Amino acid sequence: MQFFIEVLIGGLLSGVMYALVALGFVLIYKASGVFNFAQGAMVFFAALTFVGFQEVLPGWLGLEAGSNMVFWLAFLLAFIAMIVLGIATERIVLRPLVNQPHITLFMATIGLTYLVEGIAQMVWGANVRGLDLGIVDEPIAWLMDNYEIGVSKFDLFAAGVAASLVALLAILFQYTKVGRALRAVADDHQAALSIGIPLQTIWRVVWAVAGFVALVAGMIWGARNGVQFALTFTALKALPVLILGGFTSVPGAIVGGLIIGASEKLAEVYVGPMVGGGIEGWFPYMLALAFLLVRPEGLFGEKHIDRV
Amino acid sequence: MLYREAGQFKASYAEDARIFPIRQDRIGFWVLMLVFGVAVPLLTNEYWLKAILIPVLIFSLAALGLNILTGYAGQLSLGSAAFMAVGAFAAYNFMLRIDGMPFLVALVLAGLTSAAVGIVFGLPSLRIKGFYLAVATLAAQFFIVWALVKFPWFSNNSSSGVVTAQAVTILGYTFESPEAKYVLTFLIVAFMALLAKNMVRSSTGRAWMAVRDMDVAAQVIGFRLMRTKLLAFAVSSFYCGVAGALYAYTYIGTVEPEGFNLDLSFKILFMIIIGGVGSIMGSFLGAAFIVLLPIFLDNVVPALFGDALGAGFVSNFQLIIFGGLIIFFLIVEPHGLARLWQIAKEKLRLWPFPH
Amino acid sequence: MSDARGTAADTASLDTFPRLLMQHARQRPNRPAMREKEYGIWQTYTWAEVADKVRAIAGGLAELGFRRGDRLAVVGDNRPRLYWSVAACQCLGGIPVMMYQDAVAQEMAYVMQDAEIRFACVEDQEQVDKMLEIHGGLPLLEHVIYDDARGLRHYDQPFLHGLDEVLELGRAHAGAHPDFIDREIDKGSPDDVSVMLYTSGTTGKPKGVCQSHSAFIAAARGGCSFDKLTDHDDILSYLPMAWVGDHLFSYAQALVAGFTINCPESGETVMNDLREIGPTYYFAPPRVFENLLTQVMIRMEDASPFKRKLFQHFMDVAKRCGADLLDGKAVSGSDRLQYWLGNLFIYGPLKNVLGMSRVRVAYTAGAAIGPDLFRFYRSIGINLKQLYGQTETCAYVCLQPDGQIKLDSVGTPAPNVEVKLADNGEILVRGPMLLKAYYKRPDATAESINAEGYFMTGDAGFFDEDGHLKIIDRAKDVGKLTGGGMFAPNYIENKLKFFQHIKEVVCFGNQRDFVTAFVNIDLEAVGNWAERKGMAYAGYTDLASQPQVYELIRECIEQVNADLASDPNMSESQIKRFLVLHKELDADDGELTRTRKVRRNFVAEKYAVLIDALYGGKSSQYIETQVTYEDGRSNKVAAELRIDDAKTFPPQPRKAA
Amino acid sequence: MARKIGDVIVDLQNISLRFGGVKALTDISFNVKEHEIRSIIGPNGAGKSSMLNVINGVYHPQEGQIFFKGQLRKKMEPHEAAEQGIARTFQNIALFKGMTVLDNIMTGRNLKMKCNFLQHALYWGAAQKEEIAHRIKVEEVIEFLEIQDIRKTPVGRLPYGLQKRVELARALAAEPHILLLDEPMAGMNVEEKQDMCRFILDVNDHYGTTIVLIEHDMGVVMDISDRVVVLDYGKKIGDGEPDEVKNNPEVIKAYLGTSH
Repeated sequence: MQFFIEVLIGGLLSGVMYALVALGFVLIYKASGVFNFAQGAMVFFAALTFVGFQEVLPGWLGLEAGSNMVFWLAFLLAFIAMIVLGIATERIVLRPLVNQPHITLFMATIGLTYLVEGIAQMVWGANVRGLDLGIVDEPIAWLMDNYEIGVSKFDLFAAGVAASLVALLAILFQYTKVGRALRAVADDHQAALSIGIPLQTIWRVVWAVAGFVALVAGMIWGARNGVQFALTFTALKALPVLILGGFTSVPGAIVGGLIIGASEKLAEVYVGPMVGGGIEGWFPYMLALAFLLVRPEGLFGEKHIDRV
Repeated sequence: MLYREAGQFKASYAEDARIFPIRQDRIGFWVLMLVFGVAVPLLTNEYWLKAILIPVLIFSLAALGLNILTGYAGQLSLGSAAFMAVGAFAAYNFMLRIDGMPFLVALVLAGLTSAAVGIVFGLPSLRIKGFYLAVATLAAQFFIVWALVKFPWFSNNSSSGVVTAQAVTILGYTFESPEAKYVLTFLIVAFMALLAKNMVRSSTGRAWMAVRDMDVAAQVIGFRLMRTKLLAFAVSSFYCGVAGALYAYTYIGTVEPEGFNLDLSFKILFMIIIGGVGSIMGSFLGAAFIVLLPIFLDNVVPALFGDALGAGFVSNFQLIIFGGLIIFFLIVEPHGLARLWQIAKEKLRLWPFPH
Repeated sequence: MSDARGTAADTASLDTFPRLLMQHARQRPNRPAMREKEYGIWQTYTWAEVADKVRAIAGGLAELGFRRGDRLAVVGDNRPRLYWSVAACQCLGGIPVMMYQDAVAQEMAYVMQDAEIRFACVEDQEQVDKMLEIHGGLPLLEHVIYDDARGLRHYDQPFLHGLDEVLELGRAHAGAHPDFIDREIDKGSPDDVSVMLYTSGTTGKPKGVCQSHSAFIAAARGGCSFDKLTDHDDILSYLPMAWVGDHLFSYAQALVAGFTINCPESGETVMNDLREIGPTYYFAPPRVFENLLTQVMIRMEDASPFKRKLFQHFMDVAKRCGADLLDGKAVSGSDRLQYWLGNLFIYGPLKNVLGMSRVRVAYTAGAAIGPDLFRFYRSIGINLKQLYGQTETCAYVCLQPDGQIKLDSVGTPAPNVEVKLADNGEILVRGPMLLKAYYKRPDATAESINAEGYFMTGDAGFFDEDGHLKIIDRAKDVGKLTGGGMFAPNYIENKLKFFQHIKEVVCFGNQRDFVTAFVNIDLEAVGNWAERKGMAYAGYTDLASQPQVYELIRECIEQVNADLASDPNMSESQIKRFLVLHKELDADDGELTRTRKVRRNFVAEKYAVLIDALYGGKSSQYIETQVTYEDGRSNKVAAELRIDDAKTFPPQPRKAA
Repeated sequence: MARKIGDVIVDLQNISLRFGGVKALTDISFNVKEHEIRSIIGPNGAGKSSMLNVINGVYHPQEGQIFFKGQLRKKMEPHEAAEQGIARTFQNIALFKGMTVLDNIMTGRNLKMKCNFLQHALYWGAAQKEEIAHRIKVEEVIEFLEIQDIRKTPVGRLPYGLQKRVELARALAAEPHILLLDEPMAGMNVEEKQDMCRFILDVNDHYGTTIVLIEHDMGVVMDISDRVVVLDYGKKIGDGEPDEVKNNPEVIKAYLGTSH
């Protein structure tokens, strides 16, 4: 029983991290109807940029490596880099393709994935780096002692960060002008345009925010598994989450993430052995797929009828 | 400019519906066939055949498969490589487990196996569209590769699923030399390209395109969505499957499931985007382009910048070029090289007039 | 398409068209006799099929009561089935009477009365409606047969028959009397009238010209041997069947040589169909060649600078040596090379786009053709030649022999044709191709054929040093200026019409002290010119009144004046004043003939007020005119026309060219 | 032979259609007789298109029954409707943009084509014979609608009016018993409208096709229809011969209320 709970919690916590990446997708999709396959690449880019700066800054500014100063500076620079990336994407990729079929934009973001990966590695090199956030990945003693349930501090921390980020975004959407504009855009581009909402500005903002989310996700994932090319696969993790949750729903992303995370871990533990393990690579997809057949629009997505 | 169409009138619908209605095109086509079917194997060296021409042909076939599904039937797939894998391993097992299995039959069976799998993974397309479907096809990509690794039976219990293709023998003749393998590949690919062209220029192809362009209208004039889409998945997977089998048997010889990863699927997608979505010819152009580009870069980049930049540089540079090109083509010429050729041809036909 | 040239049909002994047809059906049953662009492809009919259909139609006509000597009105575009009914009619010893399909009902009524028509074979609903409109006034008209049933399903008049119905009748008839048709064909004699063509004469009512089989066959044979036409040639039949030229080229010559005639899908698609068929033998009136050239130039103007340069360069090369190469004259090696390149990059493609890649012989006639125009086509290697003839001579008097082409002559007398000049310069001709008579007009016949049996063409001209005939003008139009100088309006008008911006000109000057002109601008050419200049205009009338346009026209006129000044007999007929008409001269308003010749006197009367203004020295004149549209509706156009002066030049001796 | 109107061929009884909460059609009954030209008119959003979509199975009404040629029709898919001989055109043109005019029209023949994809792949033989046989039919339609000169043009390049004509051609190629036309003249100039009217009448006259027509241009409707049904906000407010309808007070009210 403990074991089950342990796995479940572990799954849910990693699910939170999927949700974190999925969030990036949802933001961009809501605002610009683009299914941004490059989100994973952005995560990789962000993390790499962050550690990259962490490495070079001391040299440049004569600061003591690993100091908070360096950390926050690197964070800031990485954030700026993400903003630049976001704006550049909007300008170079989205604007020329506006009003193209979604599928075209989707393929464009696949191209973008390659582009971003290439740039990231060309700038910072391809070798794996560690990333230390100062939280050790060890079970929480108290839980361990009293309930014999192993829950990693790190996971808990990650979950915390994710949760607060979601809260932050929720506030942003609810109470800021940009947020309201963004929701308007998400509802209906034309209408939004007609009431004078500057679509392109909105897009830039959104891509920047998505970049920020990617940065946070990247740092956490990076701290967990090391900053390496594999980070780009976080995107592949996030896709089934989106199918479950629906592309247009922030809560959907969260719930979807949790479901996927949990079910994946459970499946790995309980089903995996029967088929030789390593099933989390595809299990989420199968789950999502099965789900699609029942409810094509996802948990929280809204249904639409084609008028003819 | 080179076209002389005056006097090439059509006195029957058969003439009017030819693949190449213009005489000059027919001539050009047969010249190409002779060059690549006869001259090339006689004149080029082993490197060219093994490292460039054979892969180009095989990827053209795979791209053709994806193009049927995505370009003609409008269903985006990110799992082409997986279907190649199915083909490769199916062929291997048919050859392995059935004595005296003729290669060509094994090839067809491989294609059919892949087609069957394709239909299964095509089922979601009845409920979902666009990138939902694309994501669904990722499931195929991951699941199939995983399954091939996990179940030793597929690879006859070899470690990590690596298999070595048996010798290719047809009517007692064994295809060993690169020349022989090239010619075999060439003939098969050419033949299948012809079949594909025939399908897309008759009712089957029109059904696919109708569903692609406007599925509601397609239904209303009597096309059955399910049948049409699943057929597209089946045929597409068949082509990818055969391509996979050839990949194993006439190209690299030793294959492992991991070789057919998502990256390869993307490469094939890039081939049709750059070559031309919805164009048989585009599949070939795209494949040639994507195969040649890295080789080109490998040779040119160091020559330009010296080795100072390190090996990593070139590969990253490749990523950037690939990504950049995709975006470029999607923005500038969504119908790829094939369309560029078409435009050039129109200009030649109207020469010296601009329009 | 095999390029192997077939042999000229062995038809020497055959002296009527039905016999020729049947001979071809025996000799080359499976070669294509006719093609028609229909349902997206070129439906092909072999000689055997054609003969069979013709027999059937003939049978059907007989069944309906068509008798030897009856006349069958034929109205419509160039449709195989109409050509067949012509042949069918001849099989029965009847006389086909071709009428212009764009004629309005009343015009047709006149002809049908004059020719005492009992049977009419028409193309479609449009023509049927005309027939119904005039039917009441034509007691003789018994049967109207239509080819295309579209829209006629609810027409239940008993005298209407679908051609298919007639074919069926014919098949039945053939069952009853198997050898009837053959016997009828045997009864035919070469001196029978084979066809009646109405001359849309520039004066008076049209006259029916009766031509015998022997006349047309003689003319056709002469032409075929002259240009070595064989049964492997292709011609595009797109000019009105009622026009003598079409009857000679698309009917008589086709039946003599056994080549293939190709009928376009419709009037709008002619250019495209021309391009598809790529005829080896082509006829077009000058204006068609002119329009083509205008098209070429306009399209080239949008081409990239590089292409334009290339085009210009090789066009100069062609000007320099193209014509000579065509005439087999000596040309320097470098020029040959350049021309070869030009052919690769420009002429070849150009001919291809125009659909003339395969043209072996091309003719133009009906009006004088501009030297530049003529030179252009010859220089790019199209063997364009001129001929001269009238309805009364089966369009067969003079032909330009290969290799001896002169820009301003119509060539030497054709085989078996005698040509001589009357004292007043009028051209007289004699030969087997002369008309039998004007139908029911012995007076007119007598007037036009003199005692020695020469036909008086009414054209004025002279032979040049090499015995090439040169036409100046209609004999009766040649007048005198009060100054005594000779005034040949057409001569001047043609010179002007050769400018791409000028469509039509009418000059006045007979018994006047100087020459003046009405000008019609070419809406398309000038329109383009205006667009490039960024001028806004609303329709023809507005554009015609623009001062810039007047400038443009003035320049043309002054060039012509300079040219005239250099010709001793013409220097006095330089144009002093002109105006640009507010409407296009139009056949529907009676200002032009159906063949687009100007009805000089009619125009003079209609626009008398303008002429007075021209000579009265006014600088502008108000005018109001009735305009009739194709669909018969009509409307008033009014305008205040500007009148301008043009610079004239002192006479000067022609400089040695 | 003058066209004579036959018995009821389509009979809709108490049809109601909802999208979620939205009521598109409420308790509508009307019928179509063989060979007639039947018009549906009404202000925008009156549910005219939904009506057609119900007839050819794109939408499935929650309530009501449809009798087709006498027998009750259970829920059926659009392609089944097509098999029953119902063809249609759409309000906003639904041509296959990626194909030529010819191919678009050829798709109209698909139900009559019997070859399978393997025969197509091999082409020479059965498939080619079939293609040609149907090409001949299609060419007749092309001639009928006078679009010969655009045969090989990709439909995307055509002006709006011609696209509408091509769409009609595609529907005709199926040789339908019933032809549903959704605003065939919307956005056309006077000339194009005249042509389209002529074609519609010709079709009805020449092939005896039953035609159900949605059109805004009252003049046209009153001229060419045998009977007219008027919808307003998903309800039927008038039905009958043009003249009756014209003088129906409710109809007048509805129309005065809108910009028609």
